[in-house]
Amino acid sequence: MKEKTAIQEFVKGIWDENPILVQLLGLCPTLAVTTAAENGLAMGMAATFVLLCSSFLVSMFRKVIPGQVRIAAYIVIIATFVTIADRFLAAFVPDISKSLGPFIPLIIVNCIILGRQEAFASKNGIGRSLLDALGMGLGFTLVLLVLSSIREILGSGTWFGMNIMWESFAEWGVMSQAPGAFITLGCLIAGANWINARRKA
Amino acid sequence: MKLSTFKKGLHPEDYKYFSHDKAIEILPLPDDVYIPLQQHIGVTCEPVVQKGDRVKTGQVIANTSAYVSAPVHSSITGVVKDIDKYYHPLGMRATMIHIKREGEEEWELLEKTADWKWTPKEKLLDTIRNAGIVGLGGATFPTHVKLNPPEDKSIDSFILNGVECEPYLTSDDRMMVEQTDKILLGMAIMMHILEVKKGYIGIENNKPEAIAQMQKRVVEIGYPFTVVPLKVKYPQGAEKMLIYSVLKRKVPFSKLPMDVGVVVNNVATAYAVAEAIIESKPLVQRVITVTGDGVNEPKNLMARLGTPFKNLFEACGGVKDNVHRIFMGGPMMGMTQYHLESPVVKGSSGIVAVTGELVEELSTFPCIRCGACVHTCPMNLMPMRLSKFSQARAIDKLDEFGIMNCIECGSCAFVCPANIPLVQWIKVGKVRLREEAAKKAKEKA
Amino acid sequence: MKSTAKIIIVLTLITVISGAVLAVLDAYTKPRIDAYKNKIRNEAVSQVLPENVKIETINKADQTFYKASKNEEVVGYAFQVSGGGYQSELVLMVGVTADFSKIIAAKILSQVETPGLGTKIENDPSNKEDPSWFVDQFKNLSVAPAITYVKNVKPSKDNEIQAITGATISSAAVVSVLNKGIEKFKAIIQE
Amino acid sequence: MTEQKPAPEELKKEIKLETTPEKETIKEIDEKPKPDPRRRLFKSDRMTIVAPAPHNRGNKSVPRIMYTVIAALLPAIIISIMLFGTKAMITILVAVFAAMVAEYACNKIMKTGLTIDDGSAILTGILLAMTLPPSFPIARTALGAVVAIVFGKMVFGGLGANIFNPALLGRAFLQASFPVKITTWTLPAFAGVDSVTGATPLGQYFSDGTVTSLKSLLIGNVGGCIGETSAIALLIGGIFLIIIKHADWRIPLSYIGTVFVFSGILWLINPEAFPNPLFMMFSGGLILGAFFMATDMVTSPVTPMGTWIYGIGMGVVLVVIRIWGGLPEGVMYSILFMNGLVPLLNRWTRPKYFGEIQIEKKK
Repeated sequence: MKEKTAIQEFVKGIWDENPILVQLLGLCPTLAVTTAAENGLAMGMAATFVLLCSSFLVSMFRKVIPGQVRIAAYIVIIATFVTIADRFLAAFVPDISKSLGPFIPLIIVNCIILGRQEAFASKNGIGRSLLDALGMGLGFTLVLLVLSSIREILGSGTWFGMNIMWESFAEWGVMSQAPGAFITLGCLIAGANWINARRKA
Repeated sequence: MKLSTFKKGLHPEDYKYFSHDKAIEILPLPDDVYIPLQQHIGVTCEPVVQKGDRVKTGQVIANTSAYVSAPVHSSITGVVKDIDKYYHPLGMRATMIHIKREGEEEWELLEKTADWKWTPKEKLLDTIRNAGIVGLGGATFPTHVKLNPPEDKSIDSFILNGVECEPYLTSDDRMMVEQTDKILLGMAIMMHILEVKKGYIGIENNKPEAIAQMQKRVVEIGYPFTVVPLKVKYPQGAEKMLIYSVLKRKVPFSKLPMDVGVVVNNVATAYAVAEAIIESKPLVQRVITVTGDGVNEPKNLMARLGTPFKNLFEACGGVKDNVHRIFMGGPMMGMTQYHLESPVVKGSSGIVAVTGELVEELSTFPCIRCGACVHTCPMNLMPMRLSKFSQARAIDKLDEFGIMNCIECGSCAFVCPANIPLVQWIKVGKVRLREEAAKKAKEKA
Repeated sequence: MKSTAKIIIVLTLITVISGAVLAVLDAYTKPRIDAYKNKIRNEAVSQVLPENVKIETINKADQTFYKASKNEEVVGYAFQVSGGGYQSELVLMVGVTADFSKIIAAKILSQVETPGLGTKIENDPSNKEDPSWFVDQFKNLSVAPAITYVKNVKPSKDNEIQAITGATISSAAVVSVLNKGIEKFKAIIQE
Repeated sequence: MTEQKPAPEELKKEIKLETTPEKETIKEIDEKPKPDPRRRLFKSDRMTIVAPAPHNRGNKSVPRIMYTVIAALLPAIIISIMLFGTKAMITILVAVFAAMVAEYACNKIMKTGLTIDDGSAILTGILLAMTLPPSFPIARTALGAVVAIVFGKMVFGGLGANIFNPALLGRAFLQASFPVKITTWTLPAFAGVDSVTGATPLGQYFSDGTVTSLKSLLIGNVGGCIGETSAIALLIGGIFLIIIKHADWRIPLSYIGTVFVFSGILWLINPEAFPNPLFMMFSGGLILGAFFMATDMVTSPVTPMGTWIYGIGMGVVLVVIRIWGGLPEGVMYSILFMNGLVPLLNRWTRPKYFGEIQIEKKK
């Protein structure tokens, strides 16, 4: 396979190998926390932060960490950063922390993060790993943002807490509940596949 | 009195009024006949004549030494013009012997049978085989095989199949009315061969004349037969259904009627047996119903085997311009014909030409799981699922849902509101299942 | 052997470093987090207790409750109760009088009930003047012998509240959570 | 009884004699060469069809079934328009229109060929509208119809592939989205009189124990959804469907029967605490659901046994929801719940095929 340029390494996570739309990873937080745009954004940024930092470390020490215990080592590294993120959120933006609930700690087992360490950071240099992590994180964040925006707008009539729909708009209660998350995500994935199919054709 | 019948099934409009009161007429000898080498289930015959040979009516022109097979006879007196591939009414091109009529009709008869009651069973079976008699109801299974069950099967009942449940067809009906004695005699001979005491004659209730006539002659001659009038329902003519209707016995899955002690034969077969034993005549002709609203004068014709269908239509005043489809056999299981040179074969019980008025063209819809096929299937299968599995090549599922039980009667496709060719898919599924089984057997070997 | 040693060393190092980082982090963020938690809780507690009282936190039998006293005289207790609602866990802060005869006030801390129906227990947009009319009903409500609810009619007794039309289950759940919680804390506190 | 063998040449005569004794001569075919029938066939612009058997068909077809069900709904539609006035009519029209537009759009996007003329979208629209309160806002009705078609039917692959009844799925979406509006009932009012909000019989029963009179329930002079109020009109249509065999009689019988028996038992145990079975039968959407929604062919079992289980299951779920659940009405959920089990029922209840049971050895 041809070596990817730096830009391609970064961009692939946003569309071609998007963790949610294409790889279908990390769906649990995706479905659970995206009731409001604010939550989606915060979740995405927290995950991106963890991804970036752990990719950096894993890539840096990839030659030092013995193969047999690499997963354990990754988990410890990831867990450390997740805890950092969790505590920071709790300390500085307690409201968001409260609404994200257990899903920030659950980033530890988010397949996207462990997956990138295993599939990419442990095999590539620091620069590339950072680009990859940033791309993936951004892809994740963007999808979460879109998903949560749709759900917040339709389900609550607001966006980032601002009233943006017309006066008589009736909230679609289902959108702020679990079924709404599945419906919206399904539509997004279908849309992405449709666009890809059209691009290929 | 409530008439006996089987469970499920359906009752299509029978359209027998076109020809049920038309007496059998003899079709004049055709100038050319095309006689397929295979007109039966079993081993294909090899031609024993060559191009240019002169043949007599009833002369064996193709034969084989295999047991499950039946020889083929020339149906006219003439000269073999050719042995080549021609259109077969079952849709393929098959090897046939083309004979051109020449000179006066001369017969070559079978070895004469003395009094059949004192002739050994083996001798009678030989005569039946040499006469080329197969199941004339359409299944075309060699009759001598059917009449010779393995030692371990004890047969106690014989059923004469005069059901003729397919719409349009009236050839058996007419035979029963006009050739009652010969049919009964044929039945008696077959029962004699099988050493069976109980004989039943199953006739659907829409043939009152045939029932009355058979009943009358049975009593008059003094046969120990029971005429069983049956409720009109399709597919009652199928062996397993008929056995259930008459005797309330169920033939187990993958077993034959003889496993429940029954042998079923068609009335036309009985007639042919009588002809062969009493008159030493091989099977060279049969009664075929030419009917449908697309035929100008529907008729029941006694035609020589190998007569091209066009001769039949000519004898019936031709077909109408707006003929929509032409099929051999009944509408439920018959094959559409695309070539009127195709000849009459042993299994041809009728040729039907219909106009668009009776067969509307419907578009196909997706299956809406209405269950009509499940509620109709006389074999209690789930045709909609079988058809889906067949399309999806889910071979193991096909087996699990008993695809091999299907008797391909067409009831499911008849009732299907979505107009799905269910039977076709099931047939495809059977082929796929067999292929898979063959592949597995090969791998094992 | 060499590789085993390496594994042990590397893993130990990683965990030690990570532990150290987290220790520092904890030291830095804990005060803030605790402060926030306390703030939230204190706000809730003060809302369900009378004004101008001294509030003490008491731990007893693994439960935390708050004693409100005025001039050395106990005027009430506040505690957190929780239980199953229609589709989520309901968490309420409730204040009761010292003799457990009346509820001073109740406040819903968390609920995720059916939007538009069950959520009316906290906020009913259809009642423009008083969106929190439902919880407000609990103010000065008699607990003896227990709280009951009525449907579609105005409450007539002093231990009755009116359930929300269309959200009977959520309304009943609030009542049940309060009844059970008060019972439980009454036993603990009056022990 | 042996018979003298006739000479071969006598055969023709013999048959002639027996068949047409009055005509002695063999029927002669006209000597002049007739045109070959085949040529006649193919010369006309109409070719004959080569097609698999059977060459005759039953009288049912998918569109015919759909339109018949619509026709069977007409009495109920007329009654509801009489009861609720133009509001009901507008709701029905909007739902049908939105459903058809959604189906058309899906056809175009999925490139499946037009299927709006098979009647299923119209039926879904009508059924959805029947389950909505008359005062339900138009835009949301349309939204429900679109969801019903797109998420209830087309995403599964179109007609026949869906698992859940599309109309009920649309209604479930609306119920989850707009729980307040969808439970705001209007009492029927004849044209000219403003309708007032009021509770449904079931809602009334479960809030203050009032049992509405059977007469009102039958005629439909009660609050409720557009199509569920008049039991008589629904029964007329439903029984019509069963008579012409477009609906499986087992489904309504087992569904309503189970509700009747189950609630009857409860009522006999304690008439104070439980509503009487007739009230349970005729209130709410049971009749509508049992005759028109549970019998939806696509989402009901195909085997007789499966159908019984399906109906009984729905009845039990319905009574449990109504009596012990938090909702006054459970027809929608009971049907959707059992819809989900249909593929399993179809698998479990495969009929024993003919001759599958080993018959007892004959003597």
